[in-house]
Amino acid sequence: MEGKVVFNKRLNGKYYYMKVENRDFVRKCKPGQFFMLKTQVYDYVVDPLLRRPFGICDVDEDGFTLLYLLVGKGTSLLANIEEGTLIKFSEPLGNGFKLVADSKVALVGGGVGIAPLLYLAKELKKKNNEITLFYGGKSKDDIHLIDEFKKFCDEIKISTEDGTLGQKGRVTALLDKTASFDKVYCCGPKPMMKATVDFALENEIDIEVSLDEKMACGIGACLGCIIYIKEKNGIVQKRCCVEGPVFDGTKIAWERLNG
Amino acid sequence: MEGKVVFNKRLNGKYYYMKVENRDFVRKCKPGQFFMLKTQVYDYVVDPLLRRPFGICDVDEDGFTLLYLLVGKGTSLLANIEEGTLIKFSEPLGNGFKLVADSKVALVGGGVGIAPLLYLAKELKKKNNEITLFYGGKSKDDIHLIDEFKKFCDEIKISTEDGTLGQKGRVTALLDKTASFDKVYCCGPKPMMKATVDFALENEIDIEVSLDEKMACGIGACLGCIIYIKEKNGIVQKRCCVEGPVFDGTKIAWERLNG
Amino acid sequence: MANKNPLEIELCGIKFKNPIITASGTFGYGIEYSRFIDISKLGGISVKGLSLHEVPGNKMPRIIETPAGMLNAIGLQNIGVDRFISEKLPQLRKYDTRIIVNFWGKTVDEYVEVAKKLDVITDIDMLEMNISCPNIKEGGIAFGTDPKMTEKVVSAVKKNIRNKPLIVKLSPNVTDIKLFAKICEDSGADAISAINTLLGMSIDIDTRKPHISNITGGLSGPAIKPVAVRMVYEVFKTVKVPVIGIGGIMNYKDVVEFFLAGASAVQVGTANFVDPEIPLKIVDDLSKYINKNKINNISELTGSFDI
Amino acid sequence: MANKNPLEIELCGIKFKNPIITASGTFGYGIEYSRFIDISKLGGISVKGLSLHEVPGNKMPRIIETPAGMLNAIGLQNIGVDRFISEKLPQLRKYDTRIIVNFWGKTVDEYVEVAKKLDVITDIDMLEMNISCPNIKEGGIAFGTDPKMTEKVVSAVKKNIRNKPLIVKLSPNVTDIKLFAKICEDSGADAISAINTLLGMSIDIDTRKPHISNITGGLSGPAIKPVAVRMVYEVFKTVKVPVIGIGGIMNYKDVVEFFLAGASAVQVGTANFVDPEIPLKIVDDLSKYINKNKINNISELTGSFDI
Ligand SMILES: Cc1cc2nc3c(=O)[nH]c(=O)nc-3n(C[C@H](O)[C@H](O)[C@H](O)COP(=O)(O)OP(=O)(O)OC[C@H]3O[C@@H](n4cnc5c(N)ncnc54)[C@H](O)[C@@H]3O)c2cc1C
Ligand SMILES: Cc1cc2nc3c(=O)[nH]c(=O)nc-3n(C[C@H](O)[C@H](O)[C@H](O)COP(=O)(O)OP(=O)(O)OC[C@H]3O[C@@H](n4cnc5c(N)ncnc54)[C@H](O)[C@@H]3O)c2cc1C
Ligand SMILES: Cc1cc2nc3c(=O)[nH]c(=O)nc-3n(C[C@H](O)[C@H](O)[C@H](O)COP(=O)(O)O)c2cc1C
Ligand SMILES: Cc1cc2nc3c(=O)[nH]c(=O)nc-3n(C[C@H](O)[C@H](O)[C@H](O)COP(=O)(O)O)c2cc1C
Ligand code: FES
Ligand code: FES
Repeated sequence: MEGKVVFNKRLNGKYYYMKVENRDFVRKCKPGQFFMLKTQVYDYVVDPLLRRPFGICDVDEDGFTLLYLLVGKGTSLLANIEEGTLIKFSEPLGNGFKLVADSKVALVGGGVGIAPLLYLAKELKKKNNEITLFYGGKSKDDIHLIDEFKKFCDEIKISTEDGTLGQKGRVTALLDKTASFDKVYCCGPKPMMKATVDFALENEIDIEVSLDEKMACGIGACLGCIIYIKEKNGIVQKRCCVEGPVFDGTKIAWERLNG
Repeated sequence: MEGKVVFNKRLNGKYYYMKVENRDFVRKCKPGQFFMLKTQVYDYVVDPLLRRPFGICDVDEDGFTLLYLLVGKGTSLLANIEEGTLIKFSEPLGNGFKLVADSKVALVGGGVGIAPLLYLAKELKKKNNEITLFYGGKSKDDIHLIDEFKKFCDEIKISTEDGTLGQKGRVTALLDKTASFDKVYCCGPKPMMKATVDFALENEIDIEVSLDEKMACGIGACLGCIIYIKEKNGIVQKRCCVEGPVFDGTKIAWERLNG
Repeated sequence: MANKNPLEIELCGIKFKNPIITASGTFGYGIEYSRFIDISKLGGISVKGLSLHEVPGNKMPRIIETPAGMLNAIGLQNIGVDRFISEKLPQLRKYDTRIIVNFWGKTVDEYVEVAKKLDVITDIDMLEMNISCPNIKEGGIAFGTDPKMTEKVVSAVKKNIRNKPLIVKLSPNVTDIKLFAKICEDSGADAISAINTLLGMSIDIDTRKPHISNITGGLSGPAIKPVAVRMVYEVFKTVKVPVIGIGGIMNYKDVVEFFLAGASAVQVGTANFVDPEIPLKIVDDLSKYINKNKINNISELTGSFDI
Repeated sequence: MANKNPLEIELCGIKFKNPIITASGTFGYGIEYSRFIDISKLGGISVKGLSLHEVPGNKMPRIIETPAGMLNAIGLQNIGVDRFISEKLPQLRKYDTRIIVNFWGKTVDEYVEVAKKLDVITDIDMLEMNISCPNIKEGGIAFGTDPKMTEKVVSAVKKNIRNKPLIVKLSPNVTDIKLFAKICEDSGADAISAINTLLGMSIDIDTRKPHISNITGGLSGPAIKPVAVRMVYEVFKTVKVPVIGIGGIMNYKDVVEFFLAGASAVQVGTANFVDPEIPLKIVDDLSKYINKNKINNISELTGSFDI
């Protein structure tokens, strides 16, 4: 698949927001899915070589967006792509979030992990859910797209570790004060997700988390993105890119995960 | 050195003309010199790895130009560089043409080999020379910058192999009709240069040619661009990038040259 | 002949509609890609290296990108030969493409046992023996870097199979690949594939740890192409059996290059991760190249480079 | 100490202002770059490999770019040890940087003869023995890929020099670089540099000829970095003498990576062709990195990666 870059905005020092046009893509995608993006625009240039995985942040009828953080080679190139440029990517990949209806749900996001939760919020709202967003970051510079989330969330609670926006502290601390959710959806740093899963277990709430592992193929062939899941017979391997990136948080063997 | 791209125009299917801004560069350069250009704009991308050699086509007080042909990876990237982009290059390199004064000179160029002859024409005109340009190509699509040359040349003779512009045939055929030059300057495909040298030898005319060899360093260190030159003791090696690219055409051991 | 497919090749008596095979470990068991491309258009598929029993593979992380390449230390994870035959092969068999099964073992006996199980399956076309994976923590598989062990394991497998031609896949991590190629041929290999990955390492300067938990991993991708081309040439000059070229192939020009060096077919590996459509684009572009250059059959290119 | 230069290192009793040395063959005789950078800021320069007599090198073409790398078959062209000492060294000596002279020979006797000539020159700081160039048409230099020949040539040179420490530079084109490193140390090498180029090949599909006249050439640049890092680690784990890391270094992060793998210094090669300012940028960035991470001296990084 390919599509034109509609916009590629720098939100602040390290965060960018890009929209890509492709109607076929949006017809196929579901919240929580990701795609593999070729950050090297020219096929004849082989460095960086591999495509990069990104969560689908939002969609409309014309295209989709991604919220990304500047990390290394690929995202550095991505940040330099100008609007109008034709870029290549895979179709929507992986296993998305399972949507509930008529429920009270919590979305818990940390840093750039907020990315897939916007499209999720949009779809959950369509199913008459009451949505509370818990959004954490190191500082106010890590908090984005609040205006977009306001369109779908009944309540937004923000925390930053340095206290520059919202409540000072970790987002997981905000969770302790409310325990009446029907389901929690989570995406962010592993420690934050683990803490959120612990909260969910304690309160017997369903929880799905979106994981990230380094990916080469993104489609289930290379076996480079393995996740360890607890099943009745013991711990089994799953591919983050096919059986994930969304998993039942309570089934993840957190101690076996990387980083 | 670095400079902003002032323009990067496609002249036709495979020819491009680019201007780069850098006053320091123009203070240093001489006709016939070349420079090494980093076609990969981002330092963190290592493919293509090496810089590319290009002749200085023209200069004004603000910057210099290059005329280039689309060949492979590097020139493909170059063709995609937009105006305003900051690019990196070396300072002027190599041994340029030796200028005469108050003379009748012939400039013989073939294809993209015409590139260094424009700046040469400009400088020769300043020294009160009468200049005739012999410009050859496969077809009219290989003929460029004629309006620029008209500013400095007293006469322009064009030939194309397919007869689509000027006289049908090889540019060297045009030479047979005139033999009263004081000096010939030449740049183009090796067979054309060899034929021009033969013409000069036959008519006992001084001749300088500008050669090209694949280059890695461009500054005399790698020994990858060797040219064979006849000296009184026999054939010696010279570096195209330091002792060249301009050589006395009659001293070149043509049979030892590549391609 | 006018209507003969100019891309059709024959390897060890087996016809392939074209010489483009996907490389083991980069194309799963084949079916993972069926959602993205028409795998019937491939000449063949070399499936993920199978062992006697299921292998869970190495700890994470297992991959990292490198300049124009990647390192992997998957650890030969696979579902085992029995599950492959019962679960994957029936699905893969639906497609019109040659099936090559890549396999390995920890001992000579294991190699033989896996080979024998595969040898009787009619849906499999060829066997490819991986004697060169550097990823096993137990010191690595020594077979592919020890001449005596190579002779032993190839002879043993060859003696115990009857139906399938045997390709032996060579490691590049040796002083002289020609020696290993000759040993393989003399031990009965029907074809040679070269090369497997180069052994490499990458350290994260922020964590001060290796990027992959196995410490070292196999380097693949365009970065290794010049080494692979050189080794294909050396093997081609050494053996009479056909050589299958592998290493860094990204486009049709790379394929032509490998053929000129001596290859009779090629395998496309890491490129499948870059874009699943690459092998099919290669088939299309190769067709155009063959037509444009008025070549009757691509096999005419094998070893035809001009010294 | 507060005012001690945190980039200063000591190799074989010789102090270097920083660990950045330019690699042999990529920096000429050193003076070619003086027009572009202040070569006194370099830790050291390893000059083009010298032989007893002048060598004209291989036929053209000698170089071709590859994915993230390049192949070269210069053929060890050089002006010979005598002309180097009389014509180049006086100019090079003007700069405040360590001078390492890389050398080679066709026979053990030639190696010894060159070494002896260099050993008495006070302006030279160290000798680096190239036993691994694959570019000579006469079948290549076998020394670096044959254990017995390696032992012989290193022992012979070491016995015949008195004043200069001897670095032996290893080829990566071997099954086990650890074996060669151990042999070198046991034969008296004072340090090991690793790696020289990988042997590769590239064919032009339009001319159907190799891109370089020698057919094969040495592969260098970022493409080979993972192989180089792995080999530095293996050598570091094997010998007690210091290891100088070479292969694909482009920036300060690469240098830190090599140090973590076990290097005590590094050589920057192909990068000099990409931008002559790279070595000096590395020195600057390394300084910042050392300060930022509160490291007293860069040598603390040697082999400190966390398994
Ligand atoms: C399912 C999934 C969804 C993701 N969604 C987003 C998103 O919406 N926004 C966003 O900013 N990031 C997202 N990431 C992380 C993103 O893929 C990495 O930040 C990005 O690949 C870094 O590339 P780079 O070239 O800049 O970094 P480099 O360090 O140059 O990358 C080197 C290699 O490591 C891989 N890599 C590096 N960091 C990561 C990482 N954190 N996760 C996975 N692979 C990595 C790269 O893909 C590449 O192959 C997601 C990751 C996954 C697996
Ligand atoms: C002194 C000199 C002056 C030149 N002036 C001009 C000019 O004004 N305009 C112009 O169009 N071209 C000029 N060239 C040729 C130009 O350098 C090549 O066309 C260009 O490097 C091709 O790069 P590429 O990446 O597109 O090709 P690729 O084929 O991808 O290049 C691969 C490698 O081969 C080298 N290479 C390929 N073709 C040539 C060639 N013909 N000469 C030298 N190296 C080559 C490249 O530099 C690169 O390192 C000049 C060459 C020299 C030596
Ligand atoms: C993730 C991965 C897994 C691999 N698994 C196997 C394997 O199971 N058996 C095998 O013989 N080679 C395996 N290989 C090696 C490839 O088949 C191939 O030889 C190598 O990657 C070089 O080709 P390339 O540069 O086109 O990728 C694997 C390579 C990669 C990248
Ligand atoms: C053009 C060229 C010439 C070289 N000449 C020599 C040499 O004379 N002696 C030597 O030991 N190594 C020589 N080398 C190898 C380099 O010193 C270095 O080991 C190799 O290029 C890997 O480092 P790099 O990737 O940083 O270039 C040469 C390399 C190149 C590219
Ligand atoms: S990224 Fe390859 S299997 Fe998941
Ligand atoms: S290009 Fe390196 S010496 Fe001329």
